[in-house]
Amino acid sequence: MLIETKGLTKAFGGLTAVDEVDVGIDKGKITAIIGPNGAGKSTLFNVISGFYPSTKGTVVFNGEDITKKKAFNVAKLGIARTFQTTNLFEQATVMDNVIVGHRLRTKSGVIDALFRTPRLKREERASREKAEEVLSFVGLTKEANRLVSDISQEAKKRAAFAVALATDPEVVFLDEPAAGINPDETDGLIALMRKMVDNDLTVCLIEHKMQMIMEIADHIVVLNQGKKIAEGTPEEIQNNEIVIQAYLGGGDEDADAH
Amino acid sequence: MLTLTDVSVRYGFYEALTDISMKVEPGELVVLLGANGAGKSTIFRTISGLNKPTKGGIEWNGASIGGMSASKLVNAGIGHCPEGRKLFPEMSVYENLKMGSYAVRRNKKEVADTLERVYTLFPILEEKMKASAGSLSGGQQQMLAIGRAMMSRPQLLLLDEPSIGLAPLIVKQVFDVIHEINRGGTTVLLAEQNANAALKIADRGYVIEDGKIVVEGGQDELFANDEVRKAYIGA
Amino acid sequence: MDVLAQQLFNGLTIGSVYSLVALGLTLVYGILHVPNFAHGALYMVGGYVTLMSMTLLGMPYFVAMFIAILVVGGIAVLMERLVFNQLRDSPPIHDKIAAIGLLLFLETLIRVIWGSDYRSMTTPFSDDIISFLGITVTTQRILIVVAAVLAMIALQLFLKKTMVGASIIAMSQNREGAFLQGINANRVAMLTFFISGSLAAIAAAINAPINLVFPDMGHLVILKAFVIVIIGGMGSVPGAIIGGYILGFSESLGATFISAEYSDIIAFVLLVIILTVKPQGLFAKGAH
Amino acid sequence: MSMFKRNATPLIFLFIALVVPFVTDNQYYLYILTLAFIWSIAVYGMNLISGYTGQLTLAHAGFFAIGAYSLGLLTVDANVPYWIAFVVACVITTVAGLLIGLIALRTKTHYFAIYTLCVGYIIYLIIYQWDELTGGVRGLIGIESPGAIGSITFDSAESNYYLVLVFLVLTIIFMKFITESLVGRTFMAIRNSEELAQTIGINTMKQKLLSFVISTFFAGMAGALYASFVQFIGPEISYTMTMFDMLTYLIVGGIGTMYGPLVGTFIIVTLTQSLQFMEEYRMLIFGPVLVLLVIFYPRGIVGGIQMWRAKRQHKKRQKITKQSSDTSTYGGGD
Amino acid sequence: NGGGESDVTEEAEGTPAPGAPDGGDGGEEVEVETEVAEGTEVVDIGFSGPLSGAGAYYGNNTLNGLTMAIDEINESGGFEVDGEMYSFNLVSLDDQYLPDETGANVRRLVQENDTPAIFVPHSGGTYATQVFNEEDEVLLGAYSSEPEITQQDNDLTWRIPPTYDNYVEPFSEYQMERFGTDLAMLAPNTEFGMDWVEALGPAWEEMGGEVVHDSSVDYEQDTDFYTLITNALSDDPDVLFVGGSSEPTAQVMQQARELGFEGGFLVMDQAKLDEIDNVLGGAPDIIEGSVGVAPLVHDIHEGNEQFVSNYQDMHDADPGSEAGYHYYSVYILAEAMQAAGDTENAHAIREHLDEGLQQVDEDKRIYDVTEVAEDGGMTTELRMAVVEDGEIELVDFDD
Ligand SMILES: Nc1ncnc2c1ncn2[C@@H]1O[C@H](COP(=O)(O)OP(=O)(O)OP(=O)(O)O)[C@@H](O)[C@H]1O
Ligand SMILES: Nc1ncnc2c1ncn2[C@@H]1O[C@H](COP(=O)(O)OP(=O)(O)OP(=O)(O)O)[C@@H](O)[C@H]1O
Ligand SMILES: [Mg+2]
Ligand SMILES: [Mg+2]
Repeated sequence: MLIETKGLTKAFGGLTAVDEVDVGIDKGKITAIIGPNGAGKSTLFNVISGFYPSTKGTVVFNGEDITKKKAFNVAKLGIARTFQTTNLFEQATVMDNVIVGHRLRTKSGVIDALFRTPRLKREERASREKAEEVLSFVGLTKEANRLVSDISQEAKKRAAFAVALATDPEVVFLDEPAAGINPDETDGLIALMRKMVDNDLTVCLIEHKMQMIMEIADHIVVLNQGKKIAEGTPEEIQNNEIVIQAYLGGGDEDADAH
Repeated sequence: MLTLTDVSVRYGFYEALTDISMKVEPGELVVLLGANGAGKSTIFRTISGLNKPTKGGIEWNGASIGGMSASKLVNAGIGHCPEGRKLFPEMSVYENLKMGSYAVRRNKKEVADTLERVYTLFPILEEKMKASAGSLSGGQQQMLAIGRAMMSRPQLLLLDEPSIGLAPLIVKQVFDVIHEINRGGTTVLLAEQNANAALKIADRGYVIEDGKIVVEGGQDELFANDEVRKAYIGA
Repeated sequence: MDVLAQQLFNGLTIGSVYSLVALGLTLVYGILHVPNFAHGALYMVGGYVTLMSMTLLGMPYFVAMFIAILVVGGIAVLMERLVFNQLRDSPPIHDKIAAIGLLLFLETLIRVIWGSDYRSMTTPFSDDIISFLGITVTTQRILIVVAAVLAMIALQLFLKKTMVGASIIAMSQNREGAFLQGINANRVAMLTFFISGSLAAIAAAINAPINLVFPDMGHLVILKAFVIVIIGGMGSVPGAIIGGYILGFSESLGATFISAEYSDIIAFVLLVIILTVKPQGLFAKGAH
Repeated sequence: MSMFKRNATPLIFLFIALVVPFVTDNQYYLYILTLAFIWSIAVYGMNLISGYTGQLTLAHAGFFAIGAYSLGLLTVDANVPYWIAFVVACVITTVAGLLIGLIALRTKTHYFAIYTLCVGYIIYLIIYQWDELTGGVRGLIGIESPGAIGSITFDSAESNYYLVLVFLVLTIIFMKFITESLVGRTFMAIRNSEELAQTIGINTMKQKLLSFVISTFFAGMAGALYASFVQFIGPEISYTMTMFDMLTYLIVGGIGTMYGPLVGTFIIVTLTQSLQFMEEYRMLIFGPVLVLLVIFYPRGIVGGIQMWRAKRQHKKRQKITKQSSDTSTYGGGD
Repeated sequence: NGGGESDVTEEAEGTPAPGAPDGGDGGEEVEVETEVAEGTEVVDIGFSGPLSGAGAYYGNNTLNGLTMAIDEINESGGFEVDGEMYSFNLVSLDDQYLPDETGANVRRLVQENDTPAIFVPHSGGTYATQVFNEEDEVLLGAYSSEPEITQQDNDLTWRIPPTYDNYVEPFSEYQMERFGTDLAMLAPNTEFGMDWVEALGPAWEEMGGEVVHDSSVDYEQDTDFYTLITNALSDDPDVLFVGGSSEPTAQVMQQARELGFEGGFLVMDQAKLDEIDNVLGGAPDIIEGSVGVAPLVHDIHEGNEQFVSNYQDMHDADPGSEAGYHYYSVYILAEAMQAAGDTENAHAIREHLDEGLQQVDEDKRIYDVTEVAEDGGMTTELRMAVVEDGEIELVDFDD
């Protein structure tokens, strides 16, 4: 088990957004977290990735307790994430966005910059190569030199993936990667996520697009009102009465149009 | 009721819309389909006055409104639930809804009724009445945005991807409500990625590609159109 | 003389002035999202317009104050139209710079017109002295406290009870979102600036008689108003009021019990301490 | 070769700067130029933290003063040899920068701006009020000019000019190397979005602190040079107005650009001198100019030139592509 | 090539003088305020002071004194040195009170106008100029009561005003006798104020008095003085030491009375009792029992009668001491040049200042200056003003 939370709890004032949640994320698998709006999915991500301090409980990554670690340290350990609303350096080019994504794997400091040490040159080259690699991985090579503010919604999602991948993570957390993406391009994203897993990455995502989840998830965790109400394979979840009632809603095709 | 004639819009050098002509008749529910970046939101923003057309004319109830300010258009009966929600993050849910009724604030009775309706539709909003909008979850915020747009009781309601980020159960509910609002006499213009669900309740639709209208027709025609099926509904 | 009681009253007086200035600043911050460095210049212009209306036009004190409210409010509106509105979409540093440019301009303008010398303002209330409970006050000082409190109550009612007030707040949080509710952004922005300017004018007009009118009169006041606005949470109206009085009292008591030399430092040290403990300010809204 | 080509314009200006003392013996010109160079070193410091890292600091007049006073006190009161005092002055400023930065950088955006404004004001008040140490409002007199390095002495205007020029060039090279390296990218990532920078594993606090401390180092160094150049310092160098002046230099030249600090300082300082006859009226013009500049040239003169160049190139490229597409239409026409 | 190589003087061709007479270097204009006399050689006199910003009021007052004297001299046909007629041309530059700006200005005046003498009316600028004025051979007319200025071993410094310490004793003596021995000091937090406190405190205690309160006030910036006055009065003083610019000083005095102070005011020399009285609109109760320097307009004698009335006519205001001293020093300078037989050599002029002083016509002797001492400081005989029964009266120190 790559990541494991035990009794993880996050309260905002009186509201317990995440309530004693135990989840496990398997290495090399795609884990999906689903649940009604306000179930606490994004909050769970925020706590695991160190953006919010947890109220209670622990997060263990690769056997190490990372509960108290700050966001940047969590990233260094190999946990990357994207946000529910895309978050990129809008006024920079895609390339620059991605290059700096690799910064945490480099060590050059001011001294290196001043003396233009071999290390700096090596690392600058490595960052650029890494950027080119992940951009081609997500299929954005053509857009590399455009400003982020100029590219399409879907390209931005890919760029966000690329930035996350440039950090050389072991696991990526994706918060609603397909929101606002049309069916055609959703397929592209699915393929991309598969490709990530094929490249030894572990993926954990939140999504409301059921068709997509059922297609790619190896394991699904269902949250409701902060609590884990079910987990299992897509088939198990699809047929779980509690989940249907709380979330899926009678299997009506409208709800799950694609 | 709403007519766009040869409307073009540019962002700097980039032309996002080219010669768009479309029509929405009273009481209709018209859906806009199109890939990401096709220009759907830009159409909405132009109708509601957030963007100015660089060319062409927009007519609303017989009067020309191209280039009119957004605040005036709300008073003229156009409500817009925008992409990106654009809530007031530090105001409470209730205050957000109340701001939604800014244009019709004098009509206290009607405001209270509409508020009641929004609460029935999204009970979570009533529950979270006092919470700040910024603290809501993504989906809850989307519900608030829809609710706020309803508050001005517009004649024409522009809904830009209202189902984004909503749980399947709620998506179904939202489409039901849109349908119902429409049957209640409100004209609706709807942009959706969830083309299947949208088309089901629509009277007519337009398909946009690269800022141009490429297909238009009634519900049946669009359902029957192979291209449309393939691109937006899934084979 | 009861020193403690006297100092408490002194703190109340000065705190009232601080609060009024800070209020204008915090309101504009709401719309602009920028510290308006030119606000101190508005305060200064308010003092001059009041004084000049009295001496050159022979207006009675309150009429002069009213003229100052209109003039300074008008200047503030012009600032919004000609400068800040144009800078809406530029990076946040730029409107600060523009504000500094406006500050330099207004201050120099006043110097060129009326010179750099100190001027004193006499009002019908300047000389009446009232003593009670071991403290001494003048009618003017009572006027300061009363006028400030009235202005604050009026403002608070306006913001809380009218939709216009709410629309100011809405504008500050999401401009486009506000347009889409039918809020006329230009009108709201202008109104906000007008109110902010008027508050500065009132503050100057009531305080000048116990002080003086001169081109630099806004410098220290505005710096302290910034401190208050930060302590109280930027954009927060109650925060500005409470912060103003906190500062007023800390200064009068600090000068008495700690050190007179460093009494002007108190404001800044207070700020440093508070932000060191709470980087978001005392009354910060919960982050999301 | 390519390095020369890329930096042709700066190198031409450097050459001009080097020959100025040979062309004129007007001490006044040299004095003004030297002052402008000193100020621009301080403004370079500000540019790093405010322009590249996105944290608008308003305390740098204070750090400038700390550098100046440290040098003054060390040479006047403690009789420390000049260059040792110079180094110590830079160190003191940097340490002060570190301590203040540790606290100040916990705040963000406007809070940071105003926090630093207040820190600057506190520094001013301390210098003003602590007269036992600083001479208070009387200031410090009789500060030494830079001590000789080997056989080179610095008591003439020319030698001071060259000394400051050397420091300026070193500063620019330093800034260029920093901003064009991974360190610079890190700073700019923080400027663009602190939250995102954290997500990609950047310790934003540490990096901001680094940028802040470096920037105070340059402010302090400029202050030390100033003290030994003017040989008298008073508390006004730490006053808010000095800060606003520095900010003006930065904005006019172009915030977040490589040569903005130098261009802005040079232009404003010389302009102020040649508009002397206008006295009071200068500010009547400067104020509005500043406003117009931020409205129409938000990235200052240097940014304006860059944009103009980019536009020209864009047009050129468009022309070329248009031509080529024209020919292709003709060629491919059926 | 920059200026600075042409002659110090040149033939004036009439009035007004062209700007920057030898400025062949880009034609920068420098404001010229005075008119030179026809057919005379012109000597450029420099000035660098605050002409914009907060100090502009003060700077312009000093400039007024200079301008008036120069105009008078030039109108009367100039002055004769070594058989040749000369007139003065004033070149004034703004330094906004900033020492580095003063440094720049003085260098500029030396380079472009080759001025033999420069007036700088503030000590920061004076210090910054003392760094190089000997090397550049320019006489520095410093208007600052700071004693250190003449202790720099600078051979070309000429301190114009008296040092403040002359006032301390007679003021203290008078107040201690009239009101009592407890003194509270509310000095301004300026250089001036600090100097006073350092002299007044010890002197007061030496005379057997007690300093019961000592704090400083920012007369320029404080929003309200009540707090500090309340504290000063809580120590029950008989005498209150106050003083900054006249207007805020008047405020402080008024507020002290409001808060129940009944003793006397010892007013620092920066504030003028006549101005204070004006500010208060004639409030004898408030200023009763004050002692301060004799305002020029209350100290009319043969030497300054004409000057005061001319000044009032021209500027619609009473002249202060800064205008009076600057006016006087132009005459001293002209006489010193005559005595030295040289208009260019700053050292020669400096050495003949005392001689020049003695040569000034009776009706131009604004103050009772007895000498220009070895160290370059001028010594002035002083009178003080006291308010008795609501009237400002002059008292000689010896009385
Ligand atoms: N900063 C906050 N302060 C207060 N309450 C918060 C905060 N963030 C989230 N909440 C509340 O916590 C609950 C869980 O929110 P969260 O964003 O985790 O939901 P979610 O599962 O991601 O929902 P969605 O699918 O709609 O995005 C919600 O009720 C929300 O209102
Ligand atoms: N503010 C802007 N500046 C520049 N270009 C813009 C801006 N807003 C949109 N665009 C561009 O205009 C085009 C149309 O965008 P629009 O947002 O209208 O598309 P959309 O159909 O709503 O897409 P989506 O489904 O992703 O919301 C896109 O190419 C987009 O990149
Ligand atoms: Mg979420
Ligand atoms: Mg859209």
